[in-house]
Amino acid sequence: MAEMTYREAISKGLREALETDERVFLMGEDIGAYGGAYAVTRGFLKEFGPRRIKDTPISESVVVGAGIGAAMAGLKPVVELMTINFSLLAMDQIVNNAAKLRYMSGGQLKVPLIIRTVTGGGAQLAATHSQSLEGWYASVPGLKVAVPSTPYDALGLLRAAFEDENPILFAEHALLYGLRGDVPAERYTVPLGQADIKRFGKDVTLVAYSRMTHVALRAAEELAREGVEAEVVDLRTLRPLDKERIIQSVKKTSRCLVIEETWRTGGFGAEVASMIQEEAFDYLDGPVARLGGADAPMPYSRSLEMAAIPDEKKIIRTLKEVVGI
Amino acid sequence: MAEMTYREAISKGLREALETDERVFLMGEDIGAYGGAYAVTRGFLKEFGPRRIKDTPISESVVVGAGIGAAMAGLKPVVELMTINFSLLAMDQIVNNAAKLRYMSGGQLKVPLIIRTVTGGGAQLAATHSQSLEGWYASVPGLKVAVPSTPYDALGLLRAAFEDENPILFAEHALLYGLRGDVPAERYTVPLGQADIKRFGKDVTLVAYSRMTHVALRAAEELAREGVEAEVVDLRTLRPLDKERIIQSVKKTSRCLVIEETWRTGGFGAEVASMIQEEAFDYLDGPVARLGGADAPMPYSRSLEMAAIPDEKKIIRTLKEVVGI
Amino acid sequence: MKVVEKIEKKQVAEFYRQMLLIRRFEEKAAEMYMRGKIRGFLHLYIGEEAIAVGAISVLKPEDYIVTHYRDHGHAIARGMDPKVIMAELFGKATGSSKGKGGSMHLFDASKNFLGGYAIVGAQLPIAVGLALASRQLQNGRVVLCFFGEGAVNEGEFHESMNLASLWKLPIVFFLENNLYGMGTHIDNTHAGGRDVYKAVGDYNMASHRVDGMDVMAVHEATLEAVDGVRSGEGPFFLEALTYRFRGHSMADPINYRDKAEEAEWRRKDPIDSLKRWALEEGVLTKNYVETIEEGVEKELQAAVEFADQSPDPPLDSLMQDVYA
Amino acid sequence: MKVVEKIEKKQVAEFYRQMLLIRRFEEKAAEMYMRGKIRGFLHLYIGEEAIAVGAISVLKPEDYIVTHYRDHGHAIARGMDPKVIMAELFGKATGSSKGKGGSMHLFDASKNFLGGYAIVGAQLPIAVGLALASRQLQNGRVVLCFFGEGAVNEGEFHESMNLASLWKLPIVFFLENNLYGMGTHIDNTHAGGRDVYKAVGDYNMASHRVDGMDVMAVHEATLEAVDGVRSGEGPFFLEALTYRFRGHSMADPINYRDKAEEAEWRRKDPIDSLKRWALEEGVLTKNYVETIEEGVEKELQAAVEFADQSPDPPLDSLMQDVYA
Ligand SMILES: Cc1ncc(C[n+]2csc(CCOP(=O)(O)OP(=O)(O)O)c2C)c(N)n1
Ligand SMILES: Cc1ncc(C[n+]2csc(CCOP(=O)(O)OP(=O)(O)O)c2C)c(N)n1
Ligand SMILES: [Mg+2]
Ligand SMILES: [Mg+2]
Repeated sequence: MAEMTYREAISKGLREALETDERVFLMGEDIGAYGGAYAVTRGFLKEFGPRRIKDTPISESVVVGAGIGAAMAGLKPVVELMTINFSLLAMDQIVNNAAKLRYMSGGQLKVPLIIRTVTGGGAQLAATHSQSLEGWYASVPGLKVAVPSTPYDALGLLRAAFEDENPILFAEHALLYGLRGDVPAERYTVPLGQADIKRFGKDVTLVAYSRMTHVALRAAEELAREGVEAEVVDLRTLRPLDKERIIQSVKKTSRCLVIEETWRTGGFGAEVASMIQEEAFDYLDGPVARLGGADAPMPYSRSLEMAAIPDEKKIIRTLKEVVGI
Repeated sequence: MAEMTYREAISKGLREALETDERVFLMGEDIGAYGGAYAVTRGFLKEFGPRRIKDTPISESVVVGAGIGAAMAGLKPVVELMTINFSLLAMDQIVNNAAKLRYMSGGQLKVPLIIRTVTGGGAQLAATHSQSLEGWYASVPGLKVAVPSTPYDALGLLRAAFEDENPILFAEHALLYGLRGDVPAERYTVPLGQADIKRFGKDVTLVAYSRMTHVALRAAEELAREGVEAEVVDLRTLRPLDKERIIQSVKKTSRCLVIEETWRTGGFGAEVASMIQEEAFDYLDGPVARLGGADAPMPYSRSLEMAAIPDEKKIIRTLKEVVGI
Repeated sequence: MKVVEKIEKKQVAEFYRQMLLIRRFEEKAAEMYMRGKIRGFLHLYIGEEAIAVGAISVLKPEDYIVTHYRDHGHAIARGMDPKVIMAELFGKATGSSKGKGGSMHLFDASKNFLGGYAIVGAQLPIAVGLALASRQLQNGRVVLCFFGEGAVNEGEFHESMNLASLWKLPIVFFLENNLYGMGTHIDNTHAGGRDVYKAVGDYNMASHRVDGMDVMAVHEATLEAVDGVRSGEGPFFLEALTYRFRGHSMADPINYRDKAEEAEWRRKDPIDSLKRWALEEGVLTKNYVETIEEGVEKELQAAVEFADQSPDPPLDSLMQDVYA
Repeated sequence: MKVVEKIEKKQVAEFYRQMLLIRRFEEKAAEMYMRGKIRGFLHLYIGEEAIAVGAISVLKPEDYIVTHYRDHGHAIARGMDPKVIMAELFGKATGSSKGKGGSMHLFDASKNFLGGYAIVGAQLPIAVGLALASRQLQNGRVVLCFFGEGAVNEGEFHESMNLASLWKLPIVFFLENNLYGMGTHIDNTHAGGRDVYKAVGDYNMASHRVDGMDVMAVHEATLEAVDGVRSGEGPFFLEALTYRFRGHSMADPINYRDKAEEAEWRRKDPIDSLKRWALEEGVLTKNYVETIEEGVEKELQAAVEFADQSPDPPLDSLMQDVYA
């Protein structure tokens, strides 16, 4: 068992793959000489050389498309999109090519591509640079979407992504890179499609993912002081979605709040909430509640940004006002 | 009162605006010499000349961006994206510029832009050309999204769009262009944000939009023969969403099925279903059910495509099996 | 007809056979479209056959091809079985994509024919990736990437040219310039004028233009291009001037083109020209030509029958092959 | 320093004042960033001031400007009040965007300064649209659009060049080539080599390169460009060679650049150069220069105080200005 940061866990996963699988290479803006905008690949260029670590022009669409092409030809590319905001410039390649080529070819092709990117707000980067768009990708058949919240999960999911043969959007949260956590010395993976109960409780289920998992956990701690035991379900992957584990929890607690960072309206949390009431309606004491980001572009100002993103207080307030805890 | 097609109603709305407002111009691929991929602007180039009707290169991003710029400078551009599938190539301009410039400028700017586009499947155009992506745009603060189902609504909503000062995605369904319907001779508008009860009933609420409205209506007719009176709520705009009218209906019927054409998982129907159970939980006899497209890329083959898209039979089956009608 | 040294009779016959096969395949497809057997979008390559046939004849089996939605010609020239293509157009289980791809999305992975792409320009980044794989794996494979002049105005064109040239990737970018993108003439879309092939000089990429109605010329030009590309000189840009004799798709009323222009191009019909030349020069005998024509007819007869008699995809295939 | 005919002393003084104001504004901003008063991304323009000042001095009030996220210089050169910019950087209610935009998204609609754009290249299509409006309305307005050499590789660059040239729109595209996009050198991103301005010939667009460290040269080149553009000759592409003295943003450790290269460029400091020249040539007196410097200090003092003392945005402003 070793303690490491979320950043280190991801670096470790990438390094392992580069070392053990010749088909793996990394490609993206400023991942080489600069070391990665979030320093995940710092030192990689020196270590693995320019054949494996490719700095690209600022050309998101061809970079992703080239990743798809290379994946089809038998390689295992890891394309880094500096942030998920910039994925909008590569969206056609992701949605129409990566996700659909297998199906459109009647199963002839495979696209074992990993698209690593950074999601989330909270660093005062304002509206164009603070989005959490992974929910859109999670609605696209053919894609998988991983959203790790801890170093353990990040490494485990990344390993699973390397073993998978499908295109995977791997969304790391900008504010989690410095988070420390235990990671076993022996090799393990976290299967894509397996949610994790990050805290057990019997009174209410909090469903969250990525950074919101930690916010939910902190809210749960506070609730515990009031005698309310919240169960925190960390989705870990949005697609595949681990419906079973979510439903199990809700059947036990009868109450549920779904928390996410993106705009509340039309967020993937709506999918989760809808699914829960469909599958567990008779177990529910009240509606499945949702807490999401404000339905506004992300403001720059600290106080406004904090008002826009779910936090412990808002969770507790929503639980009291809407869920009736 | 005149009868006209959906196509004619939209043409009429565009013509009116071109005739009465010098700020209006149209821009898009093949809207001029070719007459529009769906013939909506046939004859326009001759009638209004190349200053008002602009054929563009196949360059979705700059075309939408230019529309945004022109709108900021005081014009009222109508940009046509041949189909919503190609909007993926202009997504950054739509999501990061059109939607956010007003907010990011602290209210200094306005982007009164209409983006007309064509949505939906059902014409055997296969996976890349059969998507219904309007739900993604409906989750973006700063945008409005109109999805008319009839000639009357199409003209009324288009007029409202011309009067509005915000960026609006106006999504026309490919299979509705030939649909005929009554349109009053006197001028009217359909406000953005007002759902329409297309059929009254007391037993169950069917929420739909665009072409699915008609599918829901046909299902309702069939149910009526079995003595079940379904109410059909046509959303008409996804954003703003007319929560009130939806909730009113559900409170009356206590049962609800939300129908949409896009992939079921993560569709905007999830937002509608979540919202309903949040606002009307105590009125519900059972879960709000959803019927969406198959969670697969759209197949080309007729029989597979029909299997992938909701139809009357599937509505009735879902009502019987899930809603318990 | 360009006089190409060293070309064998067998090759000329094969050019003729392939071009005719494409032409007749598409005429059949159009007929089947009118009869409702084929639906959706159907984009005919008629008039442009010399390009696919001349260019693809140069490739090795391990080389890759990607192209646009107007892809029947490339698929047939690559040796895909007309049967499975026709079955795909019919939406049948026996089609190349089991009925899921349709006309715009033909694939044959066994022949490294990696697809028709229906989003204009979307195959260009894919080509870059395939070539990158070839480079990474040092396997000497070349990528041949077809696209129309309309695609040149997409941002992805620019990004792909730049990256391919920057990394000196083994790609032949093959522009099929038929002057129109749907109903819009190149003069109304391309600021750089009609000599598109010159526009890639700024990417430090070599380029060349060839008569797209002359299969020999296309063959020779592609041969040179592929040789250079394979030997590591970086990408090459080929432009062929051509013309689609039919509308953009079956839905196109073609009211934007000049009849005289159409007639002029029809006079350059690549199949007629080759036949005339081959007979006049005695490269092929009338007899042999007729044998080829009969062979083509038979093959197509069989293809249509196969397609027609094949079963629809089973409904449970709807959810298959979404994931690997 | 380029000898520019007809330039008035007043103009030289104003160049110096503006450049100094930008430089000192950003030094203050960096200081405030270290003290946690400013957060998020802060991209300094230090070293590049001659471009914004020289170019924008040419515009009329009704002309439009758009630029990238490295936008303080352009905003100040356009005459935006340093107070409201600083307040915006502090995220205050009195900021130009009421605290919602931050450093990367400065706007002043009253001055037709239509924004800093934080998505690389995203301002180029916007510039095309503003120019299109000018054309449609026949109001003679010109658009000045700034971007970095990194943006040149985005698809939107290509689409924008093509459309602007095709429609002969009144835009000056102004490339600020500082050799690096974040940590990546132009040699590793641009297949066409370092002479980016030559690459637009293929769009049928006139272009020119100028010394970006020489405000006089930039002024003169822009003057000529704007004149041509305003008279209807279509877009013009200007490239200035320059260098950012600081990192890409405050977070950048700058471990990818050569110290010697940095030192060489620092010797060309545009502000020092202008001052030296103006004093040597007797264009400005030492006294006058000092008065300017004091004025700048005072203005910035006031700006920081204003920003610091301004209130945070009210929480209910979160949901305001989402829609018109
Ligand atoms: C991104 C995108 N935009 C628009 C379309 C619609 N469309 C299909 S083909 C076509 C014209 C393409 O012209 P060109 O590249 O010259 O090829 P050609 O059809 O002439 O072979 C257009 C506009 C599309 N499929 N994809
Ligand atoms: C579409 C997009 N991709 C990546 C980024 C991250 N990014 C911000 S600035 C930058 C470098 C831009 O370089 P250049 O255009 O040369 O401008 P400079 O910063 O040198 O002024 C990058 C990669 C972004 N903001 N937008
Ligand atoms: Mg063409
Ligand atoms: Mg730069």
